Parts: sequence; C-alpha cells; structure tokens
Amino acid sequence: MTRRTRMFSLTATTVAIALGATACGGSSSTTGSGSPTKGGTLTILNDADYNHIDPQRTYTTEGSSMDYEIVRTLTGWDETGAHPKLVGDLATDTGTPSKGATVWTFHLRHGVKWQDGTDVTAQDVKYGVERFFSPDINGGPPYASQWLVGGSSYKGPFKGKQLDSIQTPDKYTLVFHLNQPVADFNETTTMTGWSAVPKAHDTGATYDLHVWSDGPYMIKSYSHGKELVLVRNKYWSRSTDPIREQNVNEFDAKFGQDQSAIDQQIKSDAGTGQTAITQTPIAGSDLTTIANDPSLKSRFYKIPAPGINYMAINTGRVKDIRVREAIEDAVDKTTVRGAFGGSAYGDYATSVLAPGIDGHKNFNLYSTNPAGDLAKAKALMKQAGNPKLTMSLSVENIPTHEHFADAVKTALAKIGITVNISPLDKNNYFSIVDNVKNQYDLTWGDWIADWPNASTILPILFDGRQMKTLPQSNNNLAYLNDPKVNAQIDKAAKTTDINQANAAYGALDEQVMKDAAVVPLMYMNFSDLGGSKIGGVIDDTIMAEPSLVHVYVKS
Amino acid sequence: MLRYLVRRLLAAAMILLVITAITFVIFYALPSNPALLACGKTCSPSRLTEIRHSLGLDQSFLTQFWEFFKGLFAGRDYGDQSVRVHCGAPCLGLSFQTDTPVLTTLLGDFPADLSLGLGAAVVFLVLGVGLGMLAAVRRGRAADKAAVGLALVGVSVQIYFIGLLLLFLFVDKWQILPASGYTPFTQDPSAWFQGLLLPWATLVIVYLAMYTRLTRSSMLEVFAEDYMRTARAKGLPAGKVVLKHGLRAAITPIITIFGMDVGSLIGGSAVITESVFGINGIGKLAVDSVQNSDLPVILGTTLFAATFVVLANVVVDVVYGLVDPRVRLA
Amino acid sequence: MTTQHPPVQNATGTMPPGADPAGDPLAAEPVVAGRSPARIAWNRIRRDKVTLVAFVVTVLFIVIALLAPVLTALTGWGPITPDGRAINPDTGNFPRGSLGGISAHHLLGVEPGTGYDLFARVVHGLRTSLLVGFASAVLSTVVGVVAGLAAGYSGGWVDSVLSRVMDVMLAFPQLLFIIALTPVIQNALQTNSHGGTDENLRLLVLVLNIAVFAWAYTARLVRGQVLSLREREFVDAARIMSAGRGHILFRQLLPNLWAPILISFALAVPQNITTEAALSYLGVGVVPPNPDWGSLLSDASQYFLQDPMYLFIPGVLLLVLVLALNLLGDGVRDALDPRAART
Amino acid sequence: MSLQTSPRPADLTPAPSPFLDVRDLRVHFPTEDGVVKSVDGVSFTLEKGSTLGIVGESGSGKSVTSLALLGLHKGTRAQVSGEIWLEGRELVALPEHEMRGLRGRTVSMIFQDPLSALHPYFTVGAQIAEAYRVHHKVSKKEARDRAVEMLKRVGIPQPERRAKDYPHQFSGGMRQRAMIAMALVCDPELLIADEPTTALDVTVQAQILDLIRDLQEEFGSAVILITHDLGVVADIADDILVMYGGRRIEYGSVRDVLKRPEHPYTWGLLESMPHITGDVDRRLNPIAGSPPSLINPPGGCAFHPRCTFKGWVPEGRCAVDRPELLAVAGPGKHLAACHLTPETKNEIRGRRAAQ
Repeated sequence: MTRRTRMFSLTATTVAIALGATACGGSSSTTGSGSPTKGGTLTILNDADYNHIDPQRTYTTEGSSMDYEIVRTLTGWDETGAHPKLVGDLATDTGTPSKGATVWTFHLRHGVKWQDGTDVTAQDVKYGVERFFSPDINGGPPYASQWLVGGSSYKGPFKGKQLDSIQTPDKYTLVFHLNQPVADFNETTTMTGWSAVPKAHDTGATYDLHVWSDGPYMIKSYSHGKELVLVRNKYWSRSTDPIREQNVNEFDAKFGQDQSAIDQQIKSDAGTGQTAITQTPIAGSDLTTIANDPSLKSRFYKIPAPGINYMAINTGRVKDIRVREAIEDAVDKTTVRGAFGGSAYGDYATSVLAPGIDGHKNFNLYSTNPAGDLAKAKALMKQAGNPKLTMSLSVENIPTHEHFADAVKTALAKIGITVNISPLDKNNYFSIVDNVKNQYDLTWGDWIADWPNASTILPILFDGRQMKTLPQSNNNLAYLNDPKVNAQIDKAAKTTDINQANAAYGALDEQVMKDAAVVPLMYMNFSDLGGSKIGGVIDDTIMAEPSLVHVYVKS
Repeated sequence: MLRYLVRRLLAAAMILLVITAITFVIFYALPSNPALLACGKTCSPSRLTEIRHSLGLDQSFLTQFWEFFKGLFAGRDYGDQSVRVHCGAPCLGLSFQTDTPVLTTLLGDFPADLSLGLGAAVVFLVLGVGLGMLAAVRRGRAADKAAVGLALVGVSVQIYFIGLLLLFLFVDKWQILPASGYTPFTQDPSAWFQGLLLPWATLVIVYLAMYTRLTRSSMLEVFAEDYMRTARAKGLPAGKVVLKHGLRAAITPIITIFGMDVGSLIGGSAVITESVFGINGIGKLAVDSVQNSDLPVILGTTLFAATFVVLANVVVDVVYGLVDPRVRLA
Repeated sequence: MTTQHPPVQNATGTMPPGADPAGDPLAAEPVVAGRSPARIAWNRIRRDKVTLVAFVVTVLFIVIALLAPVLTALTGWGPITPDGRAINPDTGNFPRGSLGGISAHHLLGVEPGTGYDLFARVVHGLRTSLLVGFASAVLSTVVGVVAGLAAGYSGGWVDSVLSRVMDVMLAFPQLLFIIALTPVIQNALQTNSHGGTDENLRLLVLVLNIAVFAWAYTARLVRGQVLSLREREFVDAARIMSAGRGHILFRQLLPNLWAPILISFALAVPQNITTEAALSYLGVGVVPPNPDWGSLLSDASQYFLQDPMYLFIPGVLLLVLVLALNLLGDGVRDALDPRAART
Repeated sequence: MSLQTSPRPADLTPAPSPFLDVRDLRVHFPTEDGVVKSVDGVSFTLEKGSTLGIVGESGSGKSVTSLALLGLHKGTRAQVSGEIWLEGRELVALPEHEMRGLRGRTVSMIFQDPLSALHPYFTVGAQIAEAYRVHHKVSKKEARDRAVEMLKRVGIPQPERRAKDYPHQFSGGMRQRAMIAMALVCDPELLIADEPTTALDVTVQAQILDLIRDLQEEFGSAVILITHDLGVVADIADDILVMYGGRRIEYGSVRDVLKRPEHPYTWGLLESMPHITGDVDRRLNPIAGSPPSLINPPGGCAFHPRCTFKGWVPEGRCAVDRPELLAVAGPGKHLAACHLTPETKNEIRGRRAAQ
C-alpha cells in the first residue's frame, strides 16, 4: 500500500489563528478514553484530495481510512485491543478456506442495508470485486486479478460478462476460487475493494464521486479537490457492524490547504481546529517541532506503520557482497533519520519486517551502532580490494529526500564510494524506478504492508521473478534473484499454519539481510495531529492512520 | 468593426489550435507514462495495455488530437455501455487522475483566480498609474526618485520571497491576519477578503512597480509631445493638462499591457502566488497536472490560460480602437 | 561657396519636422557637439551614481561567482561538504546555535537538514544564477535579433510566419509550459538513464527553456525597429548601390540596432535570473544538491518558521543582485535613449 | 544711404512704452554637457496691429523666444532672465497662475506642425471649444458654437461637421487653419505664429498667410511670425529680427533688412531663397556649415566659422571680438552686428552685383 506523500509543497507556513479566539488547551483526555458523545461535525484537513475513494480503486492509506466510513468490506480489523483482530465485517466470520486454501467461502450478514434501504447481497459483492478487472477502474491493488481463476483474461463487468470463479450460490453466500493457495486471503479481503457495489448505482469511472454507502456514513456532497461531506446513513445499524460506530453527524473533509498551514491550524486549536484532524502525515521540520512540543502530546497521534523505509542496493549491479556489506555498515542512520524528521519519524531498522508485522524477528546482522561501523566497513572494502566505485542513488526530488541522499553520499564517501544523486520527479518516482529499464545502484524505497502480514512485504520486494513478469512495475528494487529466496517465498505462501508461515517469513527476512540486498533505515511512524475536542481516535496500525471508526466530537 | 472582430477571433482560434497541437506534441514527448501511473503499484504488462486502451493512449497522435478537437464542439462519451459518462461540449476531456470533466474542474478553480487576478489588477493599475504620473510630473525630484526606486525594488523582488515575508510578518508574527487562502465570496465575504489580502498585496507589489515605470515613461514621452505644449499654451491649468491631455494619450500603451496581464493572471499565471498562499487555482492545477502527466488537464489548463491571453489581445485591440481615433479597426 | 555638409535648409525652405529645438531643450543636443552616441552614453553612465553603484555591485557579484572555488577553499567548507557537528539530529538536523548557525566557521550559517555551509552554497549558487541568466539572455538575444531582422527586413510570408510564431510564443502560459517542457528536453538530451543527473545538462535544459520563451520579445522589438529603419534613406542608398542583402542587414541595419538590442539584453539578464530562480523554486530548475538560489529559497521556505535566516540570506542577496542588474539595465537604457532624459 | 562708422549703442534709447517690450531676454538650459544658451540677450519691441518676423535657422533661438513670451518655460529647468513687458506687465517674473490667465487669451500661439500640436484623441471642435472655455464661463454648447464659428472664420467648409472630426482626418492646410482658429478663439492681443506655413505646399502657404493677415486686421492684434523663410516675412511683417546662435544679428524694418541687409548671414539667407522675380539661372547658394554650438559658441562673431567674408576684416577680429549690435545709418531703426565696415560691405555688394 502506498502512502500519499506530501503533495508538492511550496508554501512555508501559515498559522491560522482566528482573531480573538484563544486556544483552549488543557484538555487532559487521552485517546480513546471518555464516553462517546453523539453529534457534531468532524473536520478532516488534508493537503490534497484522496486519489480515489471508489473502493476498487483505492490504494492509499488516507483513501482507505475514509472509505471504511462509507463501505463495508468482507472482513475487517477490530483495533480496539492491543493488537488488531481480524473479524468478519460484511461476512459473519473471517471466512472458511478449503482445498488447501484455494477456495474461500464467506457468508454475509443478514440485515446489512444500502443507503436506500435495500439489502446488500452476495451479488453486489461479486459485482464489486469484478469491477477490479475493468481497465476503467484502474489504480487498485492487483490481488484479485492475480489470484482469482480466469482473472488474467477477464475485463470487468461493464460489457456484461461475469467472472465465474466468484460464485454466489445464494443471496448471502460467496465462494472465491483461487488459482493458488492463499493462506491469508481473509486478510486480503479487508482491503476496500472486497466490498459491495450496487450495479444500478455504478457510474463507472466517475464512481469516486458517487460511492454508494452500506456503512455508517454516506456522501452528501463531493467537490473534487475541494470538499467531501459525509452524513449519517440512516439504514446502517450498529447491530450488524462489529467495527464501526456512528457518533458524529458529519464528516467534513477539506482539501487543498498547504500541509504546514493545516498543521498550524490544528496546533493552534482554535475554532474548527478543535474538531479537526489531519490524515496526511506530518513530516520534515514540522514533525520535529510538533513532536517535541509537550503541550501537543495528548493530541499527537504517532502510529507505527507496518512498513519499512529502506535503501535498496542493486545486487545485479553491485555484485560484490563485501561491498554491499560495507555499505550496510557505512550508512549513518542518525543523519538519515534527521533528514526524515528525527526520532519521531521512527526507530532505526535492522530488518525488513517491522515489529508490528506477523513474522517479525528480532535480529541485526550489521553495525549495532546506528551511526554505522566505519572501521568494519573499511575493512570490508579492503577485502574487496578497495575498488574506486561510483554509484547512482535515486531519490524523489523533495527536500527530505535530497537531504537523505546527501547523508548517504557523505557516509559512503568515507569508504571510497562516490555517489551521484538522481532526484526524480516525485509523482513519477516509482513508475521510473520500478521500470527494469531504469536501474540505479542505490534506490530509495518505502513499502507499507497491505495487511499486517509478511506476505504483502517480502514476496513483493524480493521475488526475483517479477523482473520478467512485471517489467514496468518491478518492486524488487534490489534486483535480488536469489533461488533460495524465491523458493522460500513459494514455501511460505503455501504454508497455511500461521506460526509456521511466520517462522518462514522470519527466516526469509534474515536471508535477504544476509544477501545485503537492502539497507533498512527506519521502521516508520506516521504522525498526525488532531484538535482537543476530538475523542475516540484509535491507532490504526494497519493503515498507519488515525482510525475514525469510533471517533466522536466532545460537546 | 464586426468584420474586424470576426477576423481577429478567427486568428485567435488558429493560435489556440496551434497551442493545442504543440501541447499535444509536448505531452507525447513527456517521459512519464500516464497509463502506468493510473495502473497502480503492481501492474502487469497486459493490464497496462488495457489501461492504455481505456485512456485512449494507444491511438495514434492524429486520432487523439482529432478526438479532442471533436469533443470541443460535439462533446464526448467515455466508458462502456452500462456506465457511460457523457462530457458535454465544449468537452476538454476527462482527467486521467480523477475522471471528472476537465472543464468542470477548471470552472471550479476559476473563481479563485478571478478574485486574485482582478482584485490585484484593479489596485496595481490605479496605484501604479497614480504613482507613475506623480513621478513623471515631479521628474527628477524626491517623489520621482522614491517612486522609481520603489518600483525597481518591486520589479526585482521575488514573489515567493516577499510573499513568505508578508506571511511571516502579518500572519505568524503580528497575527493581524488569518492564514491566507481562498474562500468563495458567496460563502463568506469577510473571509474572502482577509484570505486574499496578502496575495493581493504581493501581486500588487510586484506589478505596481511595472505600472509605475510604464506610466512614468509613457507620461514623459507624452509630455514631450507638441500637443501638451499646445494644451498649456491654451492656458489650461497644469492638473488638467496632465490628467486630461496627458493621461488620455499615455494610457493607451498601459491598457495594452494591463489587458495582457489581467488575461494571463485570471488564466492561471499566478502559479507562484497561488502556491505561496495555498490558493487552489488554475496555476496549481496545471503544475499538479504536469507532475501527474494528466494530459487532459494539462491541455485544458493550457488552453484555458492561452484563451484568456489571446482574448485579452483581441479585447485590447478593440479597446485601442475605441480609445485612439486614429486606429481604424478594419 | 562650396557645400561640404548637407544644407540645413534646402532650396524649398522646408525643414525636417521637429528639427527646431522648440519646447524640449534636449532636442537641441545634437546641435551641441558632434560626439558619438557611444561616447555620450558612456559619459552619461559615468555621471550617473546609481548606475555606477549598480555596476560595481554587479561586477562584485561576478567576481565572487568566478572566485567561488577560491573563496570556499579559504573557508574550508565546500558547497556539498556537510558539517555534521553544526546540526543537531535530535531536533531534525536544525543548525546548532543562533541565527541559523552563523559562526566563525560558517559565515552565513549552515543549511538545516544537511549541515552544508550556507556561504559556500550561496557563492556557488551565484555562479549558477549568473551563468543561466547571461547564457539564456545571450541565446535569446541572438535568436531574437536574427528572427527580428529576418521578419522585419524580408517582409512578405517570412514576416507573416515569424510574426505568427511570435504571437503564439507570447500567448503561451510560459511558466506552465517551461514546467512541462523541462522533463521533455531533459529526456531528449539525456542519453543514459542512470548515473545521476548531469548538472551541466540540467543547466543547458534551463537555458534552452528560458530562451525558448524569451526570444520572441527581442524579435518583436527588433522587427519593429527594422521596419522603421528599412524606409530610411541610407538603406535606400545602399539598395540603390545594389548592396547584397547580407550587407544591408548586417552592415547597414545592425549597427543602427545595437542600442535597442543592448537594452533588451541588459533587461533580459535580471528577468532570466528571476525566471531561473522561480523554476528552481518550483522544483524544475537546478537539481539539488547543486547549489542554486532558487532551490535554496524553495528549500528554505520549508524551514521558514524554525530557521528564518536560511530564507532571509539568499532572499535578500537575490533581491540585491536582481536590483543591481535592473538598475544597470535602466542606466544603460537611459544613457542610450536620448528621449529618456535624466536630470 | 550712408553708413555710420562710429559704433554707438543702439538699444539704450527707451521707446515710449510699446505694447510688447522684450529686454535682454536670456533663456538658458543647464544640461549635463554645460549650459545651452538658446536665447542670449534678445531685445525687441512690437506695437499692436503690427507684425514682427523673427528669422533664423533651427537652433537660432527663435522658437525658444516665443515660448518665453507664453511663459511656457515656467516650471521647467530653463533659466529665463531679462524682462518681457506686455502692456505694462512684466511676464518673466509673473507667477505661473497669473501667466496661465494670459495664455491663450492675451497671448496665443500657432504652433508649427499642427498634426503633432493638436491632440490626436480629441476632436478639433472640442479642442477649440476647450481653449475658449478655459477663459470664458460658458456652457459646453456655447463653446462648441464658438468653435464652429471660428472654424468657419478660418475658412473651413462645413464647419459643423468638421468640428466633429479628429485632427488626422484633416488635410495639412485645414489642420493649420484649425490651429489658427484655436489660437484666435479668445481674440488674443498678441499672436505668435511659429512656422505656420512650414510643411504646407506653396498655394496653401499663401492662403494661410493671407488668413493671418486678414485676421490681424480684423482683431488688431500684434503678431510675431517665426520663420526661417525670408520670403514669408517679406510679405507680411513690418519688422524683421534675424537671430543666429541665440542672439540678434540684425534687426530693422522689412524694407531696411531686405533691401539693404547688413549682415553676411542675412545675405546668405537671401541667397538661399529663390525669387519669383529673380533670374532663373541664378544659383541658389545655401549657407555652408552648420549652426553653432550653444554651449561653447565660437569666439568672437558666432557666425565667423561659416562666414565667407571674415577675410575682409583685418587682424582676424571676427574670431576674437564679438561685434556689437549697432545702428546702421539711415532713416529707419536698422541694427546689425558685424565687424565689416560699411565701405567693405559696399565693395562686396558691388562685386556680387557684378557677377
């Protein structure tokens, strides 16, 4: 899953303080405590509009988080406890696998209604999932077309064809036939696209503006790039929904203000700032100041993300493992983290899988000091014959990244590697570096799991076979094509036992680190700020977003 | 007059057509791939081909251009039977990014640029012409030197620097004004005014300089004209000589530049001002669309902006013809 | 009586209109002395203190730009030599100390985030600004003069075509287009897709981009001048003496155009520097970490509240540079233009 | 006719309070190259109903003199000194607002090149009406009628319609007539005509001059006619003032100056002018050389660098001493500034006549 990074930010800072209004701080209530009150409007301030909220097209954390208020997915995460718990959402339970996890059956709850009062049926879900396949409905995740039988040739429902591998034996039963075993398919179905869309209300490419609700809120008005207003869906019932509440009267999402201005407006906690929250992460210099401000502590949501910020070393171009190991030891993660916003940004990483992800294993193969081990790195370079190397490093052309690149350049200069920095257009960054035609020696990357399972991280980042199958969207930036790794990936995917699978992924993580294919930099946190009158925000560690499913506005 | 207007408008349409064609060509040469951007993070080659087809990018250059051109007059339909989207004429296409008609987006952003551009233009025209006249009348004296000096500083100052400085002083430090931005006038006139005050001020500082200089030099040129001496020789008071006889003649070149400036300002040229003050106008839309390789929006914003510039040209010529009796529009 | 000079009054008693120094005493000047226009211009500039100061400041900036490597060698901090001790990783790599980390080591402080010496960034950035400003002004002036001469002198379809092209160029939303064009030109010129963005290539792209939109102004100006000069007697004379087209264009017309050309060049330089900085500010200009004032300001705007000096120093310097160049351009124009009187 | 040999100051005899009395007028322009002495000590008198022709090349100071009479140098950087007495009022020291009351009403001017002297953006009628309304409290309509009346007076056909035209729609002669109409709209007592016929073809020239003369007779104004064309003044003027380099070099009645010119420059002017009655084969001889610098005028006689007769004056006095303006012997008040003795001049005249 991608996190929409900050939009092209030109503005410095604007502080929004309404004249005469004084900040009424001092609210000591902490996240989640206190009893929810009904009513009020929650304002969401984001720098830019969601890429999509059409559930089959949504593939960003902000969009997903908003979508969860409007649409219900087959399964979902209950995050009120210490760890996210997988529960049935539209489905009564978390699904039943059969035939070695190649067939999955879901039974839908009775009494779930659309916003016009009609029932949500299995056919609606089937139609919704079929939409994934239409080229008009682009932008969403690839899993449906990868896994459903016949998916490679199906082109979506708009021309009247159906996908036979999704069966609806009755109004409330869905059966998915997969072309390979997928042990965690019921976690895949927590993604927004695995939801119902009523054929009669589908508007195709423009469905973003007309998403039909079966969740607690429905679209009242949506002006692209400006404002999205959600109001209560009166046909939604708490009794059929194990995840969501319906506390506030309205969500009012406003877009287009500069992120710094948003941060300042919420920080000042005046006027609407008191009931406002931002979904786009606070970054760079603002993060430092806000994270270090004790008065903001109660309103500052620092959410660990199931992802990794890393620098891939192209194993096809930097063939000498000693050089790669030297790079692992030479990179000074303290200056790198400084570039991304300091300690609030996240902990230093030593592995690909972050602590919150199933399969995470605690190990460190390289320097124990985050600032690096120069002596060891130099020794490794000496073993490699002290080659005079020049390497390219691709980053996005935003200040944070440029500073990161500088930090790497400085560190590697100390072991005799000259780094040429390639700042690439940030909007096209991944479409450039993911194309196998554009290979850099060092490539910055980040990845957030689509669901908190190593299966949506390691295979995607290190399966060497995708260089051939996905030449234009090869996520294997390390160009690692290690037969051991590939075999391990296949083995882990087939393992239906969760503990065994986790162990397999842990070993895979360690193998990748042994190959010195990536320099893991930070286990990211995403930080957002809310106003003092907001309650019921829970940490969505799946999306790394402040979850709004229980949100309320204090009166 | 009517024939002149028709001819000028036809020429304007030709220029716009050429600009559209050039934009198309440039987009073709753009290194990025909008289909890949639309496709998402993990995109198989076959899916990519389908999306290219869905966006119409697999068609030849001429076909795409013709489709666009046709859409301008006849509208276009998008999508398959059950979910057809109609984009009425003049159709500038659907955004690759948001699938909304470009024209709708443009018209939605237009009020911000209109407010920003017109508001600033009125002030810098009035102030600039006033200061310029003062400088011309007091040529060589302190007032002139001050006006010319200020004008030069204004011309040399960078919008983003002065804009940020104003923000820092008025919003952050003294907290006299709320954060700037655009609120529709219909929604809250007071917020509209307060939010645009600093952007206006910034544009005024930068443009004022130009108008002061322009008026001053234009005035000085007119002062050297024989008819100004005639006016004085008639016994007209100095004020009337300057305001009636001088300004009337000196204003024509200023009208030309003013027309062009207003045209380009409301057409979205105030990109930097928009970005500094967080105003979601057409300039920002254009910058974003270039970065997202959103061809229909790039085309739309370019055409929109160019239309204003070209139309401003025609309007300026017509006004010129009305102001200067020597010019005959034929 | 023999006639050495053309008579002031000819036989019919008519005089060229406006030859009598009626109201404007300056019109009397040609009568005053037979000095060459260049000499008059130079004398005027010499007497104009503001222009002189602007000239000195400009020269100073150019010298600093030329000596940038020497200066940074003296201070010991290059433009991309980070000083890790000058920034504090715990505060998100903000400079230690006050005023953006100004100290004996770092005369203008350091960049937050990287710890680069701001003095070194500024003097090297100046190189970029001046290089792009002058190079694009030269290019656009050369292209503009050639196009203007061709259009103005040839007339006919050549003029129509060139004039229409100028119209189109002037009607373009320029800034938007440069933003769109930059990756296109860059892509067209770049042969290898990796190994880092070539700094010189990027500068070339910038120069081309700015010149693409700037030449039309010069061309239009030159065309207008040529149109009026074309009808003068000396051109007729040359034509009667069956001088070649090239001779008339370059030996007869061009020498009479140098004043407007010089003026447009002098005013184009600060304009282009401004455009370059704006583009870099918008992120399509010079690519970091290569120092440039526009990208420096863009970067600084992110740290504005926490580290205002970082914005202030390059901002004010850019203002001074552009102001000096503008003043110089104005001075040159006033000196060359007999109508723009100075007192 | 005999010429007086001993020099005698000419200007010191005070005339009995003439209508216009200009005394030692100087108009200097400070420039970065030095002071331009456009007018440097000019004096003359003029009575009502009579006409003075001021003759000279461009740069001789004749137009600058006329602007001084209108007080148009006030508020500019020109330095004006001397005295201009008009009906007992001194104009040089007169404050601008009082001077303004005189302009157009008491003193008015017909400018050369009416195309540029008329405002291109206003109709001819409006410009004339404006001149009238400045000095008369009348309605727009009345002023307009007056303008039409004036246009009719100066011989413009269909004045009602033409009043609504713009200057560029008029022919050259018509424009000049309109200019005259504007100058005369307030019945001025002193009319200055600056090259009123330049750039007009000969037949129109004659018409315009006739018009000025007729109107002068009708209104009884004093007229100053500024020209470089002696032929024009010969027709119309009573007195002639020849200027060179900002100074007077010859001053006297038309008869005196034209019949018996005393200065080689005047000779030059006459020779460069065709005579209708003259010999067709006679060569027209333009004066060689160019007008003098007004900042660093040549030493001695300003005309000496161009003067073909300076060799006739002994010891090169022409380059050293500036000749005084002295009365020439004779019945009229004829003044000239030349070192040539009357004898020498007679000899020269004799030789030229023999040619």
